[in-house]
Amino acid sequence: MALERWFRRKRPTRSDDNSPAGLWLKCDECNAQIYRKDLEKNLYLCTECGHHYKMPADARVAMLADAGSFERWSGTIKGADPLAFEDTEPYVKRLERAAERQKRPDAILTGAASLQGEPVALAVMDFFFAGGSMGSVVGEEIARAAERAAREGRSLVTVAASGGARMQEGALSLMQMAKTTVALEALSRAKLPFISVLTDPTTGGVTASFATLGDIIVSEPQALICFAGPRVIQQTIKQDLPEGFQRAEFLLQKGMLDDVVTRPNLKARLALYLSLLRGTLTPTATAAVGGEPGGAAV
Amino acid sequence: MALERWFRRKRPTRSDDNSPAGLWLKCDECNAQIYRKDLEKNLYLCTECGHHYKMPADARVAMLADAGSFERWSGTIKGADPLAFEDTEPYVKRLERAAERQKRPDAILTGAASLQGEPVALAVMDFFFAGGSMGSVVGEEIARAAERAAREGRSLVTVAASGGARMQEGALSLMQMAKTTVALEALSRAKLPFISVLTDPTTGGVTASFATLGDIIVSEPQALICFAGPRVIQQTIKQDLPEGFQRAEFLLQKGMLDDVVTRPNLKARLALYLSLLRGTLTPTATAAVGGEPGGAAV
Amino acid sequence: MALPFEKPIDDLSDRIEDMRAYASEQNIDLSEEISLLEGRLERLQHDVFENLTRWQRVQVARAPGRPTALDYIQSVFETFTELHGDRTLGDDSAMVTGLALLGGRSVVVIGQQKGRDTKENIGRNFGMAHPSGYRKAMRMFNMADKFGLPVVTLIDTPGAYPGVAAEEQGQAWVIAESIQRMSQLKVPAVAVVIGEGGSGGALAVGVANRVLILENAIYSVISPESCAAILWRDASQAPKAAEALKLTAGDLLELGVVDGVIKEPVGGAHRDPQATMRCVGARLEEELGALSSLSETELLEQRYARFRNMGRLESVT
Amino acid sequence: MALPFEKPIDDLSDRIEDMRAYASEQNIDLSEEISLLEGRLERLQHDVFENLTRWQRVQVARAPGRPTALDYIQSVFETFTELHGDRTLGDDSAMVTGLALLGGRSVVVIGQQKGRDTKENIGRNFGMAHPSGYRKAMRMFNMADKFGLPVVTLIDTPGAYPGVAAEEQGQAWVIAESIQRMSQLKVPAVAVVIGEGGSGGALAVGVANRVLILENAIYSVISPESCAAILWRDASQAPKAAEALKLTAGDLLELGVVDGVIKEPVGGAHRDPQATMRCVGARLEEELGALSSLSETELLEQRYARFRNMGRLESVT
Ligand SMILES: [Zn+2]
Ligand SMILES: [Zn+2]
Repeated sequence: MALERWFRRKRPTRSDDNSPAGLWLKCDECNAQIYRKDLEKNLYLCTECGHHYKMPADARVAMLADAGSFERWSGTIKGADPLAFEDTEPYVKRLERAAERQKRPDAILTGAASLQGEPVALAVMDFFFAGGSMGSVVGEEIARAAERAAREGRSLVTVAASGGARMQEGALSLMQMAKTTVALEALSRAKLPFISVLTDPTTGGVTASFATLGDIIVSEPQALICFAGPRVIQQTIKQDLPEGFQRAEFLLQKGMLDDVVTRPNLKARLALYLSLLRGTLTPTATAAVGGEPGGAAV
Repeated sequence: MALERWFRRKRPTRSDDNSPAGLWLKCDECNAQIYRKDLEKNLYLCTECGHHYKMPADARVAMLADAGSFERWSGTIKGADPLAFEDTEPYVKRLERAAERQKRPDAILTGAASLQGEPVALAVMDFFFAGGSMGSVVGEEIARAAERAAREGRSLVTVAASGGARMQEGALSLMQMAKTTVALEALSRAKLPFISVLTDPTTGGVTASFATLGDIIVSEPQALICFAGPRVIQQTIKQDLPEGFQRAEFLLQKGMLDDVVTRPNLKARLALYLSLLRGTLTPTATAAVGGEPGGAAV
Repeated sequence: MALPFEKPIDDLSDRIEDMRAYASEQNIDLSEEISLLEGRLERLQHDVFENLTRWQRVQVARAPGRPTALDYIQSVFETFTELHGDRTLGDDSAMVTGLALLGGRSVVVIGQQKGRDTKENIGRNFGMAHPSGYRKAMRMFNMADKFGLPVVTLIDTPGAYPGVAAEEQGQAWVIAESIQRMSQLKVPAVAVVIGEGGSGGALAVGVANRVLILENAIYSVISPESCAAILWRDASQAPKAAEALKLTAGDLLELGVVDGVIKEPVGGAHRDPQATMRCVGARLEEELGALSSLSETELLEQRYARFRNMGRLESVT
Repeated sequence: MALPFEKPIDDLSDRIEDMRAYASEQNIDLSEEISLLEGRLERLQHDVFENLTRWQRVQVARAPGRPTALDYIQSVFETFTELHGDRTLGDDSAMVTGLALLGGRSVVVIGQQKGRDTKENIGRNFGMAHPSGYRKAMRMFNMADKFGLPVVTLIDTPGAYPGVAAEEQGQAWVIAESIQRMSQLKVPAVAVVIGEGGSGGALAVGVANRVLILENAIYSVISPESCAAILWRDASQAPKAAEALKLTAGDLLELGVVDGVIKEPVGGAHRDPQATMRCVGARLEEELGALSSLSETELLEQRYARFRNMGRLESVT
């Protein structure tokens, strides 16, 4: 689990860094040598096989928000250290270092945007900040985004990427599951859509709270999505796990997702969902229905 | 399927009659010879092994209603023959014969009663009438009972026993599934409990409508409860069915029932449910809770 | 692929084609003869199709090439986007659900999907849904209510699947729940029986404000084959059972089970799917338009009354 | 059965018993000595139990003989009647649900049940619920809302079960749903952490208006063992992790995660289950009494505010 790695790592060196760095990269999936700049230009998809790499939060926002439309909301609050937590290093130190590197106070980036013209609130988790773990700040920013979206008549789109709860905040991090969940109520009452996008990996407390409460839930291909991680389960059952277990395609079959959508198609798909749910879609050819059957996309 | 038997039988003789008849009976379960009068006195339970035999509707009412409290509602309507249905014999003839034998116009007996003091509407199906099949009359009587219960502030207790839909009424019998279901809405709105008792057998359209919509659903031991009958399924899968498949105990494990309750315990159990749901139970020793822990029954 | 009673029609068609070919080949004028035969063909088609027995209609309702739910969805609706899964048990491909536009209006659409060929038929379990399918439909009912979207259901199933897992997962329970949930929709709901309306498995998504049926579709409490097996211990008596069950569009309209019948092109929907689908699309738009003027309460009361009043009774004298 | 740190207490108890026996046997008067030792025992007990380390409290929270949910249900509640099944997936015995009387009031009670011995523990899956358990709890929330019955939940689980079927059936989905459903209850809800409050599996039934915890119970985002395994790659560092996680009743009260701590008898609940259960019963009645004066809206708002405000933040300067 990525969260584990984050904790074990005292001072990340360039090579074991999760974030794309270094000029070249060998694809996990197809072994091709990829030029990192090409990867970045290609929505963090392998240029050879299309494998979906983790996408930085800013790049995600740039991909989803209409050009120039994003207005950041998050960033005015940062984590406290309610437990005075210290393992091999104090929690505050870890937070400081992550904040400096990721240029944000915690593992979340929220803001207002338009998405193919649809007014939305975006809440994008930053996996490269503490493994996308959810503590008080992540929970609060998501709750605020949901509430503000409701006030402003925006739909909510979250993009999850998380190793789970932020254990250095103890039970308070657990409570973020309830906090984010109750905040969604405001949107529901306003009958505003909430679409949840799950990316690799979405685990633990994030999966077991807001991220699976979307009116529509989609995932990127091959994403690991789970409550308990595969290693924990393997330790419990002491058997090999089924092929594809806890991956997006598997969960689609199990009825847990509305669809698996590739990154290049994601924005258009979200726009379609939002406009259909809000009744704002202009039919491309209203007359076609009564006349010649139109070429509907399925 | 009992329904099948009912149709194939032109003129039932004493021996293949579903209803208890004849002086002695050999128990299906334990092979004991039972004196039929003893069976009747014993709530239609085998005097040796307790096997639950089908119970006539009147006996069921006598068992559940407080003495002298039952006031019959059903009996003022009878079946029409909307399809002019005729197989080996016209439907109207079959209805007439069943009505004569069972002393009621169709496979249902409803009325008001008190059940350990709780005001209820009882709707008890009569399996010995056309295999308890549900046509317009059964559907209507159940719908009326539910609506009247709601008006009079009574809880509803149904006792299902049915071979399924009454196919001689075609699609109209299918529609009884919707009719009985929508009528339950009145009770729900009045926040009055609906408790459904499933007995052997409860199948097809009855299982797939009001009978499984109880706030609480209990079954008698070993009752066959299904949508599709075991034979139909066996023909489909061409394999042996699992042990105990579609029996009450099996369905309890599958999460489909609140409990399996033996006939001698049924009335007290229903009274307990009703009084707890309606908040009318007088604590036997309110003080006990704060003082010495009471001997609560589990 | 032709149904047995279509044979004379097909034969006559073939003869006309032959004659045309011959005329062209021999360069002689047979236009009068051809025109006569064409007139006869038209009369024959009308004779056959206006006098179909109930059992023949059952065969038309099940005919290969008859448009399936997804055909309608792709042809009648715009920008359909499928939503998968019931969030509980799985994703049932015999029950296709999603969002779409219909005449410029966002709707929730639910279709029971048979296969268009043998392979798809197996993949779709012949249109027989498992509990997961009904749970998915209920999820869509919730979504429709939440966002105020009308619901269109397309019914085409031999029935809910009779299998071990289906029973273990509470097939009866989930059908009852689906009937209940659909009856409580706060939005307009229109159901169209496009092929086979098989028993509870069809009704589970048929508790609509308006229930329509195609001219050659059927809706029945039991299949003619099963009915015959029970009544005469002989499934081959299905034609007799079909007569007895009164399961055709006309019968159902008379019984009050459906509110309207949508005409099919002469020869049945499978002879001209596009025309059939256009008719259905136009009718759906019309019905949704009419229902859109009703309030939540009116929709609920109308649906309640519609199903509450089903049945035929007599007073005991 | 004694916990390691209980050994000096047990030893001293044994010595007092020995001395009593000896005095009686020899017919000599040792009452002064015995009385001295008894005083020392009392001081020792207080010293040990008032200064338990967090790890020791974890051990008390998990101690054999500590009353389980069903013990409370049988002792504190009257006429409990268990309701089984989730109507979907099964009947999870790690989550016991039903109706009962509490102080003359009908309530819905939901208890996470560990076993009272090894056999029951295995049968109850060590109190680790599957999705079916949470679905059953949600069914009870629906029932509570429909009939206006207050909800009492008794929390005691190492966590939701981490297994293949559980994941396939959407363990995460159902926990999220349960959190959401419980937060929307229109009736008063009180949760008591009676033993282990293990992560999301506990919170799923912990979204109450009042959340109480027993003095020696714990409530944590992760077990000390797992936390240690992650932080120090060494599960035996659990005591250190327990310290760091601040998972005791006192810690949680300070963090605002719980609203109140219910005292246990000296030596812990397992030393005097009856007294413990009486305290819990009295407290539950008191809390439900207080909540009964709130309106639906007030209950919803209060619960919303309670969880919405969880967390510690600082402003970015
Ligand atoms: Zn690659
Ligand atoms: Zn016997």
